[in-house]
Amino acid sequence: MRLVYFAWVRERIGKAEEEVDLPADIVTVADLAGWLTSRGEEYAHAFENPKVVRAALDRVHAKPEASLAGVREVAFFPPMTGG
Amino acid sequence: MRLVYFAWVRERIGKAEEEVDLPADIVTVADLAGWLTSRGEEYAHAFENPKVVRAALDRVHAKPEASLAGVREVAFFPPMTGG
Amino acid sequence: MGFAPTIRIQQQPFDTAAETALLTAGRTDIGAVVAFTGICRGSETEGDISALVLEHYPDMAEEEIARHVAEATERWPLLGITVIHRHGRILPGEDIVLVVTASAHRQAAFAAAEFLMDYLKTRAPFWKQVERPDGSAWVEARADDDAAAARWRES
Amino acid sequence: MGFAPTIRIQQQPFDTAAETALLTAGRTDIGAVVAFTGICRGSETEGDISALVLEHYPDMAEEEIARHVAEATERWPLLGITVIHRHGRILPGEDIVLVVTASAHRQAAFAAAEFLMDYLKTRAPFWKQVERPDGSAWVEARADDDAAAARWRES
Repeated sequence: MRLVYFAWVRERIGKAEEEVDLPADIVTVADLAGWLTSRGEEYAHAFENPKVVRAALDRVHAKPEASLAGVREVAFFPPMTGG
Repeated sequence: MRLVYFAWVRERIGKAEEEVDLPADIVTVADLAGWLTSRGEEYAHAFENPKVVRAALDRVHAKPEASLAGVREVAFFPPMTGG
Repeated sequence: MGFAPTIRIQQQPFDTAAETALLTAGRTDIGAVVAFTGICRGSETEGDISALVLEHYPDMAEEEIARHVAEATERWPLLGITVIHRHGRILPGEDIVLVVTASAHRQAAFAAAEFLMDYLKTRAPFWKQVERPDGSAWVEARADDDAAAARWRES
Repeated sequence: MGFAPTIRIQQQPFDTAAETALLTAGRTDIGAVVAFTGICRGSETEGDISALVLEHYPDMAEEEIARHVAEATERWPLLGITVIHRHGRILPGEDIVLVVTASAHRQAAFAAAEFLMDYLKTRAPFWKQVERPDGSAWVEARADDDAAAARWRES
């Protein structure tokens, strides 16, 4: 699965994207965020307030409880500030 | 007092403006509209539905009960359709 | 208000882009500009339109627009306003009216532009006559325009 | 929808006048055009701004804007939409975003332009970093932008 990060989520993690193989028990967006948090302090820093980190599945906004089944690209990013 | 007319009020009355000397008992905009109505069928036609004819006193929108005291120019016209 | 609004009533066409550029040129305090252009359409539900002919009450039109521009600047933190209204004969596809509002944020710019348009429709002394292939007629005021103007009195 | 909307995400500046002209050229069914331009300001309450740097999620940005454009055309009787959003480094006084909506009547054009801006602010995957003389910081999302976007869900 491809993970992409933007804005301060990208800065804290220290990379813009990566490929990961997920354990079988990682089913939802929230599961994935929790699993990433356990991978190191840069991830823990990015997800220290998990409620503010947003996600998109294959380029569509998704909630924490959304299923990762069949998803190829997950994006994590802060609340958007465009316009 | 100067009277000015616009749009179909002007067309029905057949003139764009005129000077009039008002009887002393003509005190309000409604009085004036009623007095004009009595001056001929072109006026009666213009004011046949007095509620739809609007007025302005010295270039400020005015209600039927507004006083004519001190006013130099009274305008009568249909509901506005600018913009 | 801390700026001089532009209010013009004219027969000749106007240049929306040039008017908007004038409003923002050399400034870095403006974050949002809303430009509304009203255009003469070539047909309505009643049929084809050959032209619109706009009659107006010259002195009052300018004063009445100025009153509403002043009210808009009291209600919203605006940084610039331009209102241009044409009169005379206007062909389908030609511009009739321009309202440009500038502010630090978009909400004020949008609200002020809508407010000004609602008032131009119902309070500015202009009257449209529509020329059709089979004759001409005065445009009737629309009840929904009155309702649109009335909502600004409720808030 | 009966027209092809224009949606572009680009680094280079855009020309509001040319984009608006493209939307209306040769047409006589459009009676109202609303053009919203968002501009980089030179200062905020927090102090002076040297530049804004806009990061975005390229593929998603275009798709997400297209989804909201499609929703706007379902909600209002529109005759044209243009949305252009810049990314990269933008200096004070430069344009950031353009939304142009065209319709037969003004209410639809105003409502759709506001709807699209509210959604661009809160749902389009762009993130602003502000460069100040003393360093740079990510812009925080505004609660009133979320509230502005939420109101479209209530009606």
